[in-house]
Amino acid sequence: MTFQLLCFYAFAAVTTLAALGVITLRNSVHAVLCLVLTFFSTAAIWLLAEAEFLAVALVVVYVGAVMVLFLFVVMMLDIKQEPLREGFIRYLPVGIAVAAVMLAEMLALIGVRAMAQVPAPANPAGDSNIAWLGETLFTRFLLPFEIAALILTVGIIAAVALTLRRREGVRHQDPARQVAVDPRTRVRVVKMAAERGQEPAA
Amino acid sequence: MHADLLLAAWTLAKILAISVPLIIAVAMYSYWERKVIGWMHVRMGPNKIGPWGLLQAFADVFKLLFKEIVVPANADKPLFYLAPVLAVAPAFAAWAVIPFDQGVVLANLNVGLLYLLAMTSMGVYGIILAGWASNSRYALLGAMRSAAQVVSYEIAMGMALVCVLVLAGSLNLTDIVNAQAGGKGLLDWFWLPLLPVFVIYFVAGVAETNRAPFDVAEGESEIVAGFHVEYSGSAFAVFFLAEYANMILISFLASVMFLGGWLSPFPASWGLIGQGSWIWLFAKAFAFAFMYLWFRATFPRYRYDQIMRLGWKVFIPITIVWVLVAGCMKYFGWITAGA
Amino acid sequence: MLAEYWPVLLFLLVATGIGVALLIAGSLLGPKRPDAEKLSPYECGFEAFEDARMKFDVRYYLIAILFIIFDLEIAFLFPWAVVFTKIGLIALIEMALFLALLVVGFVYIWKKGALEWE
Amino acid sequence: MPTLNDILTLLPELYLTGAVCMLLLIDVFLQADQRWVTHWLAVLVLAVTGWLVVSGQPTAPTTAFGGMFVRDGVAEVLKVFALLASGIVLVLSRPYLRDRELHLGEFYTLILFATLGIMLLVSAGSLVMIYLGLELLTLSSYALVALNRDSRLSSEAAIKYFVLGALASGMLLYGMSMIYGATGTLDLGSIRAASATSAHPTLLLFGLVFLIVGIGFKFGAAPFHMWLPDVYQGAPTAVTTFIGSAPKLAAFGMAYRLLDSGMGGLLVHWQEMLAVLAVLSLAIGNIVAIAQKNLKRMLAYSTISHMGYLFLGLANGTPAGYSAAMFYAICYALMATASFGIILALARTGFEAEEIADLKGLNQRSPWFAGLMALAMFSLAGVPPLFGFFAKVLVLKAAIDAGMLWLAIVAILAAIVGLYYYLQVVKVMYFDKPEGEPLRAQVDPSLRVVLSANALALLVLGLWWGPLLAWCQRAFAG
Repeated sequence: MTFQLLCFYAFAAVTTLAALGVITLRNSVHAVLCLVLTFFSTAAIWLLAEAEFLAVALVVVYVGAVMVLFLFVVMMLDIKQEPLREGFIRYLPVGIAVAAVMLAEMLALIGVRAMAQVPAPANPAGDSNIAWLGETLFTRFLLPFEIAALILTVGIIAAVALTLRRREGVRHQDPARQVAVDPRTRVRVVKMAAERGQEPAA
Repeated sequence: MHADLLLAAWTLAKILAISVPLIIAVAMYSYWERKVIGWMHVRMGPNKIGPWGLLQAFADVFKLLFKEIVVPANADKPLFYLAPVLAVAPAFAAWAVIPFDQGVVLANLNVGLLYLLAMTSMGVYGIILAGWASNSRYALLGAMRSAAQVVSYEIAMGMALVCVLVLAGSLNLTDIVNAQAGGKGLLDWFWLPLLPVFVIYFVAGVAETNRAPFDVAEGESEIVAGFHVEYSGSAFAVFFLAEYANMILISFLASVMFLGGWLSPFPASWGLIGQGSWIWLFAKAFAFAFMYLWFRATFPRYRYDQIMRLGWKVFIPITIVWVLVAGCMKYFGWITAGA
Repeated sequence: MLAEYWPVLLFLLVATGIGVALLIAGSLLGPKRPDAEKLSPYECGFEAFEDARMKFDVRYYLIAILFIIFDLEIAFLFPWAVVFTKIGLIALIEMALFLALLVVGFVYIWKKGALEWE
Repeated sequence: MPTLNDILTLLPELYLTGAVCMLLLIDVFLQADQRWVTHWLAVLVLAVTGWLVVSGQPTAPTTAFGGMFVRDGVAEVLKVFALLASGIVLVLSRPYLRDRELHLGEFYTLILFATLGIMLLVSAGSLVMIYLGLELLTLSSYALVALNRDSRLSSEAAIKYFVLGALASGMLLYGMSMIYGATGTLDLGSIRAASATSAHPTLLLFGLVFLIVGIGFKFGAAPFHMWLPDVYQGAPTAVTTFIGSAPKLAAFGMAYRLLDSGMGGLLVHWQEMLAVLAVLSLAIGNIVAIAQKNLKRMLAYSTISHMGYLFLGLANGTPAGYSAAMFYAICYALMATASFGIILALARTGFEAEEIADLKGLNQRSPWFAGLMALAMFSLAGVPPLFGFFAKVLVLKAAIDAGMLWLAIVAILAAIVGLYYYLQVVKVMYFDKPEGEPLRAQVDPSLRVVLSANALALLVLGLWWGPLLAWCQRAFAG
C-alpha cells in the first residue's frame, strides 16, 4: 500500500514537472516530448486508480496517435521560438488567476469526495473493468456512441477538405503507368534486308 | 518489506531471464539472416569467426561498441541520444505480456493485447526523433516515410488484433491461447477462421518493422540508411537491437494470436506429441522469423506508393469487413473457438 | 490487479536501462576524435548548405490525422469485442452501424484521392 | 436495449444521418458542374427532415434511449426553424460559392452535419448528449469557416474560432464534470432532482459558473465575444450566414436544456449571472458596432447585442420568459439570414460587398434589394411594426416580470443606441451617391425568391405574430 502511494507521488511529480516543461521549454519539439511524458505518467496514475482500460487506451490514443501528429506538425513547421514567448510574461497574472480558480475547484471536489466518504466504486466486473465499461458503453450509452462515430466522420471530412489539395502544374511520375508500358508500343522491330558493307581494307 | 524486496529481486531475475536470451537471440538471428540469405544466394555467409562463423554476431557487437558515436554538428544532442532508447524500450517492454507456456508469463495483464498495441505504437517515436535530431536530409526523409508507413500499417494490425479478440473474447494473451485449444489440434487455431486477417497481420508486421520488401525507409539505393543514417557505433547497435527484437516479437505474436501459442498442432489424443509445450511456440516463432529472411531474399522492394496503397486500400478494408465477419462467426456459433 | 503491473513497470525501466547502458558503454569504449568533416551531416558529397529541417508534403499530416481517427475507432472496438456476445445481436448491429459510418468516411477519402501517393 | 419506439422518436435525426451519408457518397462521384444535384438534394433532405419532425411530433414529451434524447415542443420548434434557416442558407449561398470556386460538396455535407448537431443538441436529455451534439455542430462549423483555404483571413478566423471554441468546450466539459461529481448523474432530469437536495452546493455552483462561461462563449455573449467579429468577418459570407443563424437557435436550446432542465433548482444563481452577461453584451455590442466600417463586422457586434436581449428572456426563468427568448431566437435567425443574404446577393466575383460604403446608393441601382435590406435593418433595430420590434417587446416584458426593471431600462437604452448604426446603413443606401463600379445583384432566381420571402416574412410576422408566439408558448406549456 505504501509503495503504491509512493508510486502515485512519483508519477504525480513527473506529470507536474513534465507539464511545466511543456509550457517553459524553448524548443517546441522538447515541449511536445514533455507532453508525451505528461500523458504517459497520467496513464500510470489512472492505472493506480485501477482504470486499466482507460489508462492503456490513453497511451494508445494520445501517446501513440495524437502526439505523433503533434510531433509531425511541430517538427515540420519549424516554429521560431522567440516571438512566441513575448506574451508569456504579460499573460502570466491572468494565467495564475485562472489556475487559482481551478485549484479552488479541485479542492472543492476533493473536499466533497472526502466528506461524502464515497468509496471508489469497486470493480463491478471483478477482475477487469473493460467488460463493465463495454457493457455500459454499448447499452446505456448506445446513442452517444453512434454520435461519436458521426463526429469522427465529420473529422475525416474536415481533415480531407482542409488539407488535401490538388496542386496544379506539378509534374509527377506515375510509376504504375511506367511499369505497365508494353514494349511493343515503344519499340518497333523492323525487318530489313542485310546490306553488304564495304569490305575493310586489308 | 523484506518480502517485497525479495519479490522485486525475483521479478528482476525473471525480466533478465527474458531480456538476456532476447539479446542473444537478436545476435543469433542476425547471424542466421546472413547465413540464410547467403545460402539463398548460393554463397557461404559468415564462416570465419568461430565454428561455422557462429561468433560473427558477437564480433560485430564488440566492433560496434568500440566505434566512435559520431554526433553530427547541428544535431539536437539530447534527442539524438534519446531516440535509440525510445526505440528499444518498447521493443523490449512488450515482451512482458508474452505467454511462453501455460502460466509462464511475466505479467498476465487483463488488457495484454491493448498493452501490446500501446507498445508498438510507441516505437514510432524513436524513428521520428532520430530523423529530426540528426538534422540531416536523408535522415529526416527516411523518418517521415518510415513513420507514415508504420502508422498506416498499425491500423491494419490493430484491426487484425480486434478480429482475434472477437473470437477469443478476452484481451488476455493467455486466454487467447487457451481459446484456441480444442480436440482438433491446428484446425482449432484462429488462423483458419481468420485466414485473410492472419496473412494481413504478418505482412503488416513486416511493414511495421520496416523490413524487406517494405524497407523503403532505408532503401540503401535511394536514401542510404533512412532515419539512422547519422548513427554510428553503439547508438546504431541500439537501433539494430530494437529492429530485430521487434521482428522476433512479431513472430511470437503471430504465433500466439493465430497459431495457438504453445499448443500442439496435433490433436490432444495423440499422447505426448499432442501436448502443449513452449517448444511448439518457439518452433512456430522460428518459422515466422525465417519468413522474414525468406521475404528479404526473394521479393524486390515495393515502391512507396504501392506500400501505402496496400496498407490503406487493401488491408484496412479487408480487416474492417472481417471484424464483422468474425463477429457473426462468433455470434451465430459458426465456430466454437473459445468455448 | 495492480500486482500484475509492477513487473511491467520494472520491465520498462530495465528496457530503458539496456538502451542507456549500451549507449554509455559505446561512448566510454569508443574513441572521440571529432573533426569538421566527420561531423557534417550526410549529403552525398555536397556541403550541407542549409538547415535540413524542412516543410513536408501536407499528405503526411493527413495520414497522421486519419491514423488518429482510425486508432480511436479501434479503441472503441476493443471493449466491444469483449462484451458483444453478452449483449447480443443489438451490439453486432450497433457496431455494424458504427463501422458503416466509418466506411462512409473511408469511401469519401478514397474517392477524394487522399490515399493516392504520387 | 433500443425499442421500435426509440427509433421512431429519433426518426428525423436518423433520416438526416442516413441522407447526409448518402449525399456525401453521391457527391464524391459527381463532377463539379453537376453540383446542383447535391444542392437540390440537400435542400430536399432538409425539407423532408422538417416534415418528419412536424408530422411525427408526439402529443406529450417523449424520451428515447433511456432519457438520452427528448422530443418535446421546444425541440420541435427549434428544429423546424433550424432546418428552415439552414435551407435558406443553402439556397442563398449557391451563387456566392459558385463565383468563388467554393461550391464544394463538403459545404453541403458539413452544413447538414452541423444541422444534425443542432437537432441532437436541442433534444439532449443528458450532459453527454449536449456535449456530443455541440461538438458535432462546432466541428462542422470550424471546417466551414476554413473552407476558403486560399484566404488568409478565413484561415485566421478558423484558427481563432477553433482555439476559443475548444476552450469553451473545455470549460463546458469541466463544468459538467463538476456537476456530475456533485450529483452523480449525467441525466438532466436527475440532475435537477438531485441538485435540489445536493449535499455539495458549492461544487454545483462552481459547475454552474463554468457552464455559464461555456454557454457565453458559444452564444458569443460579452465578455466572451472576442472570437465572434473576427470569425464573422473572416469566414466566407455564405458560412457567416449559417453560423449567424441556425446555431443561435441551438445555443438557446442548449442554454434551456442545461439551465432549466438541468440546473432549474439553481435559478436564483444563474439568473444573476445571465443578467450580467446580458448587460455587458448589450453595452459592448451596441457601442462597438457604431465604430464598424465593415458590414459583416457590424452585424457581428449586432449579434452580440442581440444575444443580450435573448438572455433577458432566459433570465426570467419562467415558461413565459423562455417562450419570449425562443421567439427572439427565431426572429434573430430569420433577420440574420436576411441581412447576410443581401450581402451574398450583392457580392460577385472578386467583390465581397461587405463594407458599409459598398452599399452607397444601392437604392438607385437595385431598389428591390435596397428595400429588403432596409426591412432587415429596421427589424434588427426593432422598429415597429416589424418582427424584431415585437420580439424585443416580449423579452423586455419578460425582464420586467422577473423584477429586473433596471435590466429592461438598459436594454431600451441599448436599442436606442443600436438604432443609430442600423439607420446608418439605410442612410447610405438611400441618400448617398453611388461610387465605383455599379452594384449588380445576383440574378439567380431561387436566391431572389427565397431572399425576398425571407425579408418580407420579417414584415408579415411583425404584423401577424400570433400563431408563432402561440406555438412557442405551447412548447413550454407542457
